[in-house]
Amino acid sequence: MTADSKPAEAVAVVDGQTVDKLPADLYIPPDALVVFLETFEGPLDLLLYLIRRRNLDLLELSVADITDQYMSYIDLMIELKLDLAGEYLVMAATLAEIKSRLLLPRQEDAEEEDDPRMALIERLQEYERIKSAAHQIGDLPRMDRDIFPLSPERPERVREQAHPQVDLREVLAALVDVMRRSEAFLHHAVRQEPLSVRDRMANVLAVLDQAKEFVPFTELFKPEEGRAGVVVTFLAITELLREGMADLTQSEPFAPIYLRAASEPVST
Amino acid sequence: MNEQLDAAQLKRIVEAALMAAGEPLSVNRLAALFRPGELHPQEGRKRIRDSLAHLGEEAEGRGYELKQVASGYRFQVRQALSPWISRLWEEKPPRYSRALLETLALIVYRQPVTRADIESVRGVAVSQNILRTLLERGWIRVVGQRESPGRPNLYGATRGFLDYFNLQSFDDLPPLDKVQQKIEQELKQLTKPVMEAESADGEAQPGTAEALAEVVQLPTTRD
Amino acid sequence: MNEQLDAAQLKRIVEAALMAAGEPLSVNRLAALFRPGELHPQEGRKRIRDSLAHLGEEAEGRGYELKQVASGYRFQVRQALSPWISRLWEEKPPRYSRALLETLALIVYRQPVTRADIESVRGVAVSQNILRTLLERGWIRVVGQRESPGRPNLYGATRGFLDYFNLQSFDDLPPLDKVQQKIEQELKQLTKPVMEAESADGEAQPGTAEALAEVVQLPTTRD
Repeated sequence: MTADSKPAEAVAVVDGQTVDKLPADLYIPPDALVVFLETFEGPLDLLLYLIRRRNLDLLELSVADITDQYMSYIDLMIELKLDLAGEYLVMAATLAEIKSRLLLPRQEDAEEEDDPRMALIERLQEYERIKSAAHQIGDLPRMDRDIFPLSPERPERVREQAHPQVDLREVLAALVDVMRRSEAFLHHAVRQEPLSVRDRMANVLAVLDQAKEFVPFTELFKPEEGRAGVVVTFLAITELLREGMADLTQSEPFAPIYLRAASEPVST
Repeated sequence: MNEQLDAAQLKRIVEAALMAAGEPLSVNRLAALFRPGELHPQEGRKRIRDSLAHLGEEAEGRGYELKQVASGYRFQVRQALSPWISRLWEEKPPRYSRALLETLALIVYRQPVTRADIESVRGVAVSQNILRTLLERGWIRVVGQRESPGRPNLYGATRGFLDYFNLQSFDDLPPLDKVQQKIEQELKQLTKPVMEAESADGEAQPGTAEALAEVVQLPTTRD
Repeated sequence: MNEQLDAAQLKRIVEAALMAAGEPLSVNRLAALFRPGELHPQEGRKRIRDSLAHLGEEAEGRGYELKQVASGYRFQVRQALSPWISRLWEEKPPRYSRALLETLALIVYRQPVTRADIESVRGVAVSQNILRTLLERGWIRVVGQRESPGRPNLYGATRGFLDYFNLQSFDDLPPLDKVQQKIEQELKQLTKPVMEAESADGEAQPGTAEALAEVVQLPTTRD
């Protein structure tokens, strides 16, 4: 926009129509012009505006014309001391470069060469797509403006601690593990023979008497006897303890447990 | 502009306003939503009251009700539904310990068993807490006493257990020999990782559970 | 414990939950409100879907509707009533700048994208503020890093975005090509009056200023 008073100079012929676009801007109060220029979202936006304003097809972009107009807007922005972002100047340089390349005499073998405008046109197209998509998104019905969710009064909350959820597979996995730990299960899982707690009490007592000192609790069990054997031994031990025929010691929680025969058997 | 709203539209707007407001609305506040052309200034209040009466009736038998409180009318979710609604904000329930699951498994597969039975298999004491939790959950019950010194309680699993795990009867439990087979297979290959995992945390291992599920066809409990 | 809920009660609970939740609820989330004894784990989902269908039908002609959005179902005021409902609040809904909407559009239509991608399409720097706002609103999120120098964050749009804009999936967004046609038509119409005014005469006159104001507004109006 080379300044005032030269409206005739900028007359353009667009699609056979004579259009004089310069004066309009010139008669805008400077404040409005600042607002106007500030609404551009960058050089592509400005460029798109310049092209669209002339109702031109992007593909028929006349770089020479548009470059001139673009530069005049840049001048205007500088004049109005607008915060001119570097991107605008980069675009100016790009335009100037394309323009100069188009002005260079074409070499014959360069006919297949890419149109220097293409990269710019592609960028403009993509930007235009996104710009219009932004419009569309802005127009979508949205919460707070068009969509209001219901919010009736909620009932008073019932404090109820939920029960943990358990999957049957977890139970089975637990079973697998506990059975594995109880070695008895592995070797002779099903063979059962009658075992008497009384008999076992006698056996255990015999072991303790023979040892005459503390015997580790675990040594009293014979895994090869199977689960039932373990149970019977355990019952026998508890019975011996209950009847005061054996003593049990453990130095601290989780420490090994030891047994020995009671020093003074309590008479019944 | 001068066309008065018909009763249906008026009721819809009153309903929507009460539902969306998030606070009670007085008849005056409701009336202020309309432009003079839409609702007659004098009759308008009466018409709004009529709408409110209708809305109150229509809410019968629904999940919410229309309630009049000091500052106006509001819709509220029925208090009777609170047990379910509260679950929307319930924290994730804790997980059961490994010890509890093992105890449960032993009771289910070896019922009836005493506490001592469980302890002898697990090799460690069973805390009273675990038994209490299982009893409270309704998964186990005392089915009798063993005729042995101390007459210890015998525990068995309940119908509640079957219901929870979506089983018809205890026969629907995967047979133990299949579980056992699987254990032995696994032992050959998996002992190490499992042992490591066990020491890492006491939680049920999904790995084992999934491996098991491949062999044993299970009814799905929860999705 | 073993009694399944009847259809009426189930529907009431689903209705109440949707109303009270304050956010869309998925069928899974609804199903989680029930204990196994109340709702059959397998059939339950189907029954919940049936309830939802009923509730949707029953809302016909009422002030609200049942809407399915990306993360589930929600009740919302019928859009046709929003002119009245928005009068409940003095505050105007937030407006979003063009820069924000363009950035959002790029992320939505071209996801996943880096900040540099956005900048190269828009031709200007993207302020950190815009990205922060979008992240805080829960409309976008970091979906990964691009394997290029600096490993920049890749952004994508969220379910929250879809929910907020009343969409079920990204397929419901207006297709980009159509969008382009529409905007071209719009631009033609918008630019015409300016051209006419311009060519009519070169004198200072309010007509031109107004016509231009239209153009000036073009970028900002669609909040």
